[in-house]
Amino acid sequence: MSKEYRTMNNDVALPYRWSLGPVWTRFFDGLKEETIYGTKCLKCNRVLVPARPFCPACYAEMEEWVEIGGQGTVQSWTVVNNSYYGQVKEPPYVMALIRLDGTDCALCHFIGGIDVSSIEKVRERIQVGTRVKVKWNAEKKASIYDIAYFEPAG
Amino acid sequence: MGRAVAIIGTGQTKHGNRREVSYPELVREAVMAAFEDAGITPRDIDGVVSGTMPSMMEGISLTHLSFADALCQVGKPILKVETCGSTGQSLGHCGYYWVASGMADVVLVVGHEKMLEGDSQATMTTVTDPFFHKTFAAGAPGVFTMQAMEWMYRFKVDEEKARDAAALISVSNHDNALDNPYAHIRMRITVDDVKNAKIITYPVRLLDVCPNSDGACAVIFAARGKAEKLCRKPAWIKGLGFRGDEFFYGESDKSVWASATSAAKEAYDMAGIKDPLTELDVAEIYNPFTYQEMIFYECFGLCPRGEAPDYVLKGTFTKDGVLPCDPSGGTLCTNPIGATGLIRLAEAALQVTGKAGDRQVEGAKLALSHAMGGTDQFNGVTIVGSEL
Amino acid sequence: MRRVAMASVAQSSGIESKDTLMDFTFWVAREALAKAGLSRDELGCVIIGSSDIFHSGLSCSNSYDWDGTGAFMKDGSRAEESIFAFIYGCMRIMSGEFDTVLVTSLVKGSENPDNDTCTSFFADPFYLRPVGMNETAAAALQMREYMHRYGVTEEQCARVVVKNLGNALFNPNAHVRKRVTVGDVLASRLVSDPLKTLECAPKSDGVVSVLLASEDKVKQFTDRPVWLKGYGCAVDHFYPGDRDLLNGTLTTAAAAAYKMAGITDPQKQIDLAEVCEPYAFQELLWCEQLGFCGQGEGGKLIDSGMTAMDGRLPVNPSGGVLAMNPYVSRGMYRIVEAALQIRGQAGEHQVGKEVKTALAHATHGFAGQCHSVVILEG
Amino acid sequence: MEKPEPRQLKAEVLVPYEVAVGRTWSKFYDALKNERILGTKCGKCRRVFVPPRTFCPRCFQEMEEWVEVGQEGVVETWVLVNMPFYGQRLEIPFVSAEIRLDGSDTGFMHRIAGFNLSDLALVREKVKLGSRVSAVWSEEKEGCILDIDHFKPVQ
Repeated sequence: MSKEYRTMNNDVALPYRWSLGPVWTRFFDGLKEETIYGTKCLKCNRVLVPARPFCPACYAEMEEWVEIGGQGTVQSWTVVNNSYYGQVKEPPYVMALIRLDGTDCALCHFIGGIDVSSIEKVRERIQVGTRVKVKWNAEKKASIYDIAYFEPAG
Repeated sequence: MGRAVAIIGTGQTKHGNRREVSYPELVREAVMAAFEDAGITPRDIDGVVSGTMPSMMEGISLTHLSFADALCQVGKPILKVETCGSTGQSLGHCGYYWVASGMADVVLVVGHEKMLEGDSQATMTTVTDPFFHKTFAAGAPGVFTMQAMEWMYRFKVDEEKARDAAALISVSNHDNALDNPYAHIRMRITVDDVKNAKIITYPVRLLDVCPNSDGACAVIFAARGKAEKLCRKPAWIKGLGFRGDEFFYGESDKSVWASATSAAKEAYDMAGIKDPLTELDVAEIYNPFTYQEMIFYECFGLCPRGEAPDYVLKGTFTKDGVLPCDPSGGTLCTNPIGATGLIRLAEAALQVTGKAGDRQVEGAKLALSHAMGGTDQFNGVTIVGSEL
Repeated sequence: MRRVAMASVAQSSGIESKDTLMDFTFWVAREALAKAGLSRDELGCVIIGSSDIFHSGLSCSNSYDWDGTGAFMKDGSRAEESIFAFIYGCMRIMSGEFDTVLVTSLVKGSENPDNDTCTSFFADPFYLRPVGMNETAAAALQMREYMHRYGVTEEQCARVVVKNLGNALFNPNAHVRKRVTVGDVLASRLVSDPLKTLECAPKSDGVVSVLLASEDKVKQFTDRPVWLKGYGCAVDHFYPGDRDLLNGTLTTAAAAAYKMAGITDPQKQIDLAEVCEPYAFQELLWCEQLGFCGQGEGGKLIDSGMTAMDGRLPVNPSGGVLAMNPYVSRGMYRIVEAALQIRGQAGEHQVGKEVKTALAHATHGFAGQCHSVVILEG
Repeated sequence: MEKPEPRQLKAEVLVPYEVAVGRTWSKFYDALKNERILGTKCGKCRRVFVPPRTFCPRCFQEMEEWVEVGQEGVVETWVLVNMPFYGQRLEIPFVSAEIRLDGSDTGFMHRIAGFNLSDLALVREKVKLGSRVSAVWSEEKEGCILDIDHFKPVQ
């Protein structure tokens, strides 16, 4: 035990099967084919990515599918440098909000293909407004990780 | 006393295995149905109460955050309320108090669960404490069985008679579910089917126990003044009550079950009900388990202690009996647990407004709805009526 | 609408407790009743503010929390966040069905995994969770946009830490009590650039209880009631990428609370605020959205000294969430601290000016997805 | 484009907690190591609680009086668990029971064992409501609930 007073471990572990539903199933199938799909709301005309079953603003079904190119602009970014239990990746790594061309929202993903050993080195390559492009994973599993990361486009 | 409050619309999903839709889509299905039923738009809502049984069931925490879009209530307050299996009733209670307080005129209340995404019995064990009880946790059927054994022993209920009555309860609930298009389990069964079904936790058999379901339910509450304007036939909230026993199962007497008895009494007192068996027209009792339904009859004053099996065998609680119980097929045939207690309330509201379709009890004016939660710890009751 | 008053309050320290969560809860709930001289038997009902499994390891935690909060055989319920619980308690009084409600919110951060682990479970399992979204990462993305769009500097954000931890030196319940300089903050370890360690709230224990009473009843318990005057809450879109992170729903929540309280000029009519700032820069951003300064002027606000303990509108004289962060109950701590200031009972961190109207704020979710605002008056 | 069959994503979630045992339950566990079962007594309602509690939930006051209770008791209710689920701590089949130990006023949850639990007829013969059982101690004790290995029927 790590504490100076008496404690007990209480590990909670459970298995899950989360339903993707038709829209997200198709979105992830698209990633497998190196295509990023968004959906367009016919009411407010916004294109959202990842694809959505319904428009979060208009509450209407989003039935029009749009193929999104793999390029976009960094809206915000952070170098994650702390560790926590269950973390998805060994720090340091870069997370970013990326506004893909032709969409009206930001996609959250990693930025890679750059030297992340120091914050200064990251700042040299990544800023708000930096153009980035998608880097696909060679091995694909129809998951968000089919996109390995985004990298500077220039 | 606060303002009078009514239910002006309800919506349910088709319950069952809904693996073809994502959790937010499931929630949206119920909410859309409720808006349609009430004839209002999402903009008319002042606030939302939302809840599941536990987050562990689906592995997503604070679901009011991830469902803000599915509820179509961005920019509004969304309160997350939960009390285990009784969540559905607790959600309704919060909706009632919110409107009665005068802080909101129209409140959307939503209960939801996608039980088939997780492991329900393993989830139930995370309700128990890690110090003493978790080691011996027996899942929900185990808890219900222990209570039934204690009840039979205490009131010297003949085991065979209780078995026959429990089987009859199962058959009549399954029959009723055939009339309910939203129900999960829809099949005709016989008393022999129940008595010969696989033993789960002795003496409880498979057909004595509810299924695991995916499903959601939405109920819209409105204040007097607004309710009559928005809805031709509102279901008025007449009484409500909620009680909880101690956390440790062994500290209270589950065969007489003070929390169930007092919760009903609180609701009866508020509604001015003195003889529930004759005054109530229909009851939607939370019945995940046949034997337990009989304990509820006794706690709710529908028959004397220890005599529920006799009343059941005389047909008191069947659809054409003195007090039809669970004309929807009840929890026994449909159990998306965070929604289940709210489905009971929605079904009661449908009954007193004459909107229950094939499961309608003719002329129902006053209905009881109920839910139970925890390791037999909590009970919540809401009574609705067709008259203010 | 019946009026609701806070009749008594009790709070635990934020420091790690060796008690079980059940016992830890009992001491505080009992203290709140004792201060009002009310026995549990006479109590109307109980509302619990506690998290489900991800902040306690217990599902349906109202089961375990029931005894310690004094709820045995009482009517009651549980909300998943402390201001939800507080306002639900108020509703029960306003409805006329109850005259007294004991609201208790509880959490033992010391028993839980990292805050980032817990908050990552807010994320959907398909998209945000796999890319590492949690409250800290969301806040870092938000801070970058804040600095970029409005030119707010890292030094200005650091000054929030200096102010709040400075205030916490006078709050015996605070978890983090140390004097720091802007230099210390900027030099502290990078957590998630641009956020530094000292700019991120700790993980604290904390149980807090409030006895609410109707207008008729409250006189029996105290001659210094604190009244609920306003309430507002608003939830934003779920995906951070769908939102303008600098233009969230706090404005909506505040507008609702101000309308209910009859406040038209918050800068003049609010004497003091307890704001939930788990990340230092958020105090500045929230102050803008609460109307304490113009949009993008949060940096200037901290520089002006207006929000200091001796300023015109003190913000977080208790030290705020940066000094003590019991995740689930932190919102009700803001309410209790604001109430103590109104009563003049905040002890060493009592502000010099007279406090008649105070604001309490709470937030949770990625980059402030859900905001609650409560206005209190003496 | 044709519509794909909606899929599911499978994953396990593990969340670790480290919870304080507290002084009351520490004392209870320590006593188990010495083959003693302790309870606390409420000064107001006079009920004896096993496991002990720091406070009485009904009277809402601290319980300061410790009492040692008997190692035998009466079965208040029981259940044969033959249903497996993820993360179950005991192997099925097992019998969970509420046992009212002599000198206490609450049901104490533990298991009844010591005979062939796969034989339902035998279980029904050995375990009855109102029958007496006694504690069987584990040889190795760690200060936990399984220091009492199980309760066995008293002949």
